[in-house]
Amino acid sequence: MSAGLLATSPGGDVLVAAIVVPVIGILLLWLVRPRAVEWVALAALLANLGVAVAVLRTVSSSAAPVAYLIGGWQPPLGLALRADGIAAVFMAMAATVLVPVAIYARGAFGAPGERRPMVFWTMLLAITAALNLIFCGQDLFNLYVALELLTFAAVPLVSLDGSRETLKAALRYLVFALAGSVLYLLGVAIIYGAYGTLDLIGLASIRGPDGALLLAIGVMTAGLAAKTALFPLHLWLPPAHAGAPPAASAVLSALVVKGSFFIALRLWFDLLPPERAVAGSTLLGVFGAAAVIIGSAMALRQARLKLLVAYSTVAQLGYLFLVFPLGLGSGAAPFESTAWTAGALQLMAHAFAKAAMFMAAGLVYEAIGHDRIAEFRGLGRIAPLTVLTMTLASISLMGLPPSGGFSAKWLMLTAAFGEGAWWWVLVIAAGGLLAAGYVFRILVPAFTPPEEPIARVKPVVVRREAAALALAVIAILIGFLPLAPWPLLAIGRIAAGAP
Amino acid sequence: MPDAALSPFAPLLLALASLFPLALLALTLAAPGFRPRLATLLWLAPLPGLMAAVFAQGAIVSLPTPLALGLMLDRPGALLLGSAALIWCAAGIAAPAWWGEKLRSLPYQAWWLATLAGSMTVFIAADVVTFYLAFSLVSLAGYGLVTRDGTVAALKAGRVYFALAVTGEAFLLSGFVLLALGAGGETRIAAIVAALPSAPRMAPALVLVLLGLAAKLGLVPLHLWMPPSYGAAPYPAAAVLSGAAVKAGVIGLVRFLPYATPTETLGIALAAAGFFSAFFGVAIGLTQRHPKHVLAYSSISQMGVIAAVAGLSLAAGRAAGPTEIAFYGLHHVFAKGGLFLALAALSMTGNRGRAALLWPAAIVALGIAGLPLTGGALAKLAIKDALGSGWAKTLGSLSAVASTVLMLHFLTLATVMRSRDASAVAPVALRAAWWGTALASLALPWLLFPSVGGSLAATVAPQALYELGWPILAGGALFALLRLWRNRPSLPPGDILAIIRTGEPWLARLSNGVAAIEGFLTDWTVAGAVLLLLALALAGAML
Amino acid sequence: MSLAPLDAATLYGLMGAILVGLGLYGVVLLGGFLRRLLAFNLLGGGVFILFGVVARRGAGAGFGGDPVPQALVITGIVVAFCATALAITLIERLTEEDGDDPSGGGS
Amino acid sequence: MMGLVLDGGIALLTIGIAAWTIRAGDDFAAVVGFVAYGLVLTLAWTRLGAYDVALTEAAIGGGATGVILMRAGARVKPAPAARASRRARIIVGALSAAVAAGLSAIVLLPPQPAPSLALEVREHLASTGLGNPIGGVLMAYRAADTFLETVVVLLALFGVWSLGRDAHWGGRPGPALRPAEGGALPLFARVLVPAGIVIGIYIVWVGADAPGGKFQGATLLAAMAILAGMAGLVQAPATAGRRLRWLLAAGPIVFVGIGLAGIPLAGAFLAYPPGFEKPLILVIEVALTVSLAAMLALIVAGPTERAP
Repeated sequence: MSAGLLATSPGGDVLVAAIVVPVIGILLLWLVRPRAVEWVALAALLANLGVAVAVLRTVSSSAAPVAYLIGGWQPPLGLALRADGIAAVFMAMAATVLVPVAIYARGAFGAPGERRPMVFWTMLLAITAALNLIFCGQDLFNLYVALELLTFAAVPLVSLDGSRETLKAALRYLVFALAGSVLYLLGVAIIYGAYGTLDLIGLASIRGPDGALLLAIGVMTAGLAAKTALFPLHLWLPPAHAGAPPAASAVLSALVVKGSFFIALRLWFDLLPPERAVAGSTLLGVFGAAAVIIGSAMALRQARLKLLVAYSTVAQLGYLFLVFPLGLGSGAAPFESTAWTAGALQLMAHAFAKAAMFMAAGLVYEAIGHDRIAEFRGLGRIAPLTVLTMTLASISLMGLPPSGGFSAKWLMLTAAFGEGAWWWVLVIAAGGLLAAGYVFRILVPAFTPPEEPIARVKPVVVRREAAALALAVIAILIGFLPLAPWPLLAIGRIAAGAP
Repeated sequence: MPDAALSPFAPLLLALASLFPLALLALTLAAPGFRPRLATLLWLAPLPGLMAAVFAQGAIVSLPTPLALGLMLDRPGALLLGSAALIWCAAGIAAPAWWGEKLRSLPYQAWWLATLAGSMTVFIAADVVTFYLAFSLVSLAGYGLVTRDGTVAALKAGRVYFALAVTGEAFLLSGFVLLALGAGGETRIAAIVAALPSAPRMAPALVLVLLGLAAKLGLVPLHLWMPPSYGAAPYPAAAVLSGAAVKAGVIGLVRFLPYATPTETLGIALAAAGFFSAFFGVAIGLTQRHPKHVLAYSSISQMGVIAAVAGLSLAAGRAAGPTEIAFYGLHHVFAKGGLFLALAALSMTGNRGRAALLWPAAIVALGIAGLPLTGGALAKLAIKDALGSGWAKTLGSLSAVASTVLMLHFLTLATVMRSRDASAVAPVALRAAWWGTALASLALPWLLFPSVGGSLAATVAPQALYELGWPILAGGALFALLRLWRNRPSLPPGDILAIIRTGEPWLARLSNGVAAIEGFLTDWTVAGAVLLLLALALAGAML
Repeated sequence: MSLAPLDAATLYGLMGAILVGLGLYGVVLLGGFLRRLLAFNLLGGGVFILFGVVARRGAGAGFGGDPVPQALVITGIVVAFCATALAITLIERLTEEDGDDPSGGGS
Repeated sequence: MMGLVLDGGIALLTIGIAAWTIRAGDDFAAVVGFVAYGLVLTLAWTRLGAYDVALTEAAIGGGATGVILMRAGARVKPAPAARASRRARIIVGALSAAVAAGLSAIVLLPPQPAPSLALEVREHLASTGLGNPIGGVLMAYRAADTFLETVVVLLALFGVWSLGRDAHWGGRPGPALRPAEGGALPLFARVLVPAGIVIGIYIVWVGADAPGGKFQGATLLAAMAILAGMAGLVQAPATAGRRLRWLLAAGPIVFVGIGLAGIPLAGAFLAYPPGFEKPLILVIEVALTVSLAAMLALIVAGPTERAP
């Protein structure tokens, strides 16, 4: 595979740091005194943010991907890390989400050193490492290990409360996700058997991919879709995301499901020549459209805030899958297409807005002791900052300007119109209307003055409100980026079938 | 105003028109101690907008990239911005008198200022994103004004309002994206409209935009929200919603139609829809029992006239169209907003001092129908050219007849409005706000008519007096006849809304159906089978 | 591309394919999470065998099989064990939580 | 030809046992079926010439997995025999068969020549100082996989612990067992455990040059620990214990430490300075074996069930 010749780039060590820093954090967590646990986690996440920013800066200033050969071994024998534009952007996004989540979660789980805080911080750092590896991993099996690490870290978060419902949700999640992993691994076996390499760049250079690659990608995508909870493979998501503690739900909904989605994105955009992807990508788009409509309609029905937000995730993930037909059908280089940027923006805007939303939902629960939407009247008086957070996050979720959600919607509509694909326009528009509907159901009672003073169970901690608000504000600020494809997102992409 | 005279502060003024209400909003959010003071100072908030309208015509503000947001002010924009600012100002004076202590609370101030910010910005937006932002802001924040009373009826009206607002926005957004795409990704409105004639898919883009604007203007059948909302909204809120907020739709007609290029089919279709609304609004308005609802139907009718004029101008490629529309809209701002303030004053007034409220109301109301020598007469004259001399002119005159009937119906209902307390007198601020607005509706069109190319001499010519006068007389006669019809039907506000509401159980069934599908699909075996199916289908699809 | 020779690799390859089919059938259709987990492990065994077949066919350079897929399988088996242990512990906890059936047939 | 018949027999037997495991009426029978499946699968692996994998399958895939499944089979009440509808069976059966058929087609139509990295592995093996090519892959070429896998095992252990009750956090896993007086098990354990430990260490040691290695050795060591625990010879340690935590962390710390030292000394993360490859790899293997043995034993022991 001479085409795959890579070299470690100057400054490539940061990629190693992206993996090693959170892992060292995990080891330290269990060795330091209980009182230091939260600080170790916070320090690791801050360091991770620094690393991610460094990667982003290197990629954007050199306009070239950062690569690293682990152990100095050249793929396909060895393993490489490689951060291209989109990987660098997503690493920075994830790292940025994680810090406010950590600030929010500090002290939320009882005394440090007890079961819940120890598990939470461990799993949070494990998710950090796994995501970083997923974003810059280049080897399909290496990605498999990262994917499993992600799942094993996510499942204990779901059942952190230890209640019967959450244990059951965690089990459903785990076993369904495992079924997805096995399908992915099956694809890995097929690919190695056919090409003797698992390296993405090496695989992309295969000319005229034959049946094996197509078959493998099909099977792997199905597995990844199960892990991403693409409708109708979402049976595990609402109970799991609604049952986990809010800080955990924030990470699960904002980041964890995006991990498997990202690998699917790599497979389709890096390995498949667009002309071979038409039928399959349309199929994914149809499932995504169903997710948008049915997920939103289900969100409209929910009586409890956390379930509503969880169903909103099902719907918002649906938009991500519209990237496949829109990005691969544009005729342009897929990752210079409008849809590619739209998808990336949607992923990021949803990450920030949804994390903020779940965190706000947790604060609401603490403030009034429940999350029944029908009894939200007067919430604005009790927790104004939290209601503000929900409002800002909602603006992005329903795609009003200025917000990341709006920019994503704008670009997605641009892509759909540009390809004359009116049916996707209808889906996007209908999804926006339904989203406005479910957001309306939360915000209206929250803004309506109460008939009698609403009982406050517990005062809300301003630090935690501020952490949630910060995320919502970022979701809004993304809306100020230009409404055009970002060159940054096209840096270092490898075109399938190209030499 | 020529550009040479443009003050260097003009762009700043323009930015302030939009930012000052937002700054006050931030202030009331952050500083509860300031709220009692702000309650009496709300009338100040639109003043930068007013000043911009007077002094900043021709100004441009463009923020540096990557923030591709921009502001600009032209003559039609200035007409609408200035009049809207004035009605906001008058309503801001009336609001403390109407709401009293309540106005010191955050929700009242926040919704008011947010709606105001959107209302000001929409007239000066230079690009589609800013326009959409302002349009959404004025629409969605308006929800808070509609439902301010918190009654069941208000919340119900609010739901309809919200549903149609977001539907309209969905149309508008799709249209904007298509427009921008046609202009090669350009988002500046001027560039988009310049590129329109040669743009592919111009017709669908404009249809989508017009549907979005129609929902705001209340063109039939997207008018459903307007009567219940104005009915439920407290008077000061109804004044700004009907006077200022609706004009977001008017500025849309001004901005996005390519008047320079005759566009027959679309223009005629728009005109037809407009005329239909103009007569439909009057017909249903006559069945209403509350003056607020009558005013709402009058708005539907008047916005129909504006849409008709826009359509005719578009069909004929008349470059003067936008200015005429804006001028007509300017009069409607004062007339409609003012009449809501009059109703507020009347409802707080017992037996004394009613005439001083009612007589101006009569003049302003008939001004809407074009009563000679009023500001309304000038508005009608401004659109005379657009209506031309054929069937459109006839329809225009007939709509004036219809408006006369409706306004007389309104006045009969308004005379009955009174406070239960026979000795009550409306607060002076409230009365002053109404009188001021009435004066503006009469006088300002006279002041501004020459600047939009009208000739004041022609307005008092016998020909003009005849053309404007006969519909009023005919309307009066018709109204007298109508009064003989004892058992006139009475329709609920929102007319066909009642029919649509009968579909609600069906909607519930649909929702239950979705839940049933969801229940089926989240079964383990079904989901597992789908997983296998997806794997096979994806693999198969690619082979 | 021609038909594979009938040798041990092909035989075990077909076995692996059938094991995958059986495992998928079990994971999807069986009620009760313990049984689904068993099926998952059967399925995993089949996938690993397919790796083994690939390794066998890639024999060369004096090795009885391509060492890379064999190494992948070793890693995979350990990961699968971890997954099974985690799931089993969850199932046991659920049993403990309530007397009745934790694996909640099918739902 | 004889070999082929044997292979066919093993394949048929494996499929039969798998089918039986799926169809088995009660959970415990299914678990027994699965353990048998692990055994025949081990045979298949030896027939495929993959002795390292066979060892791993026997130790972990069949062995350790079997133990926890047996434990669960004994604890978990059998699920009510909720048989899927006939229609569901037909549909899912057809879909699964289609997948199997697709895979069979791939198996029957391999690319020629079969792609392989064997040559590359051989080419660079000398520079790792190892004789076992699989050890070379796991500890040099794909060392990052192995490193992450260790983290995965550690995470799985923490995941298992996370399922204990709050009151038991930091306590000991499993029920308290008193050393049984007399009986066969303690005696058996007393004899077997030292032997097992010796064999386990041997497996790790030879792993550098012959089939074997840390995972297999660690599993055997873990099995000995479990056996000793079941016999009541040793107490499961308190999970809050500092020494235990250092024991668990030692392997990953040594691994990541040597890996990071590679950046200045050998030019890359997880690269070994020339001439020191084999000793460094052995140091990592030993440290990992100790930690992995502890991890695996504790995973099998389950969540904490006794207050600290």
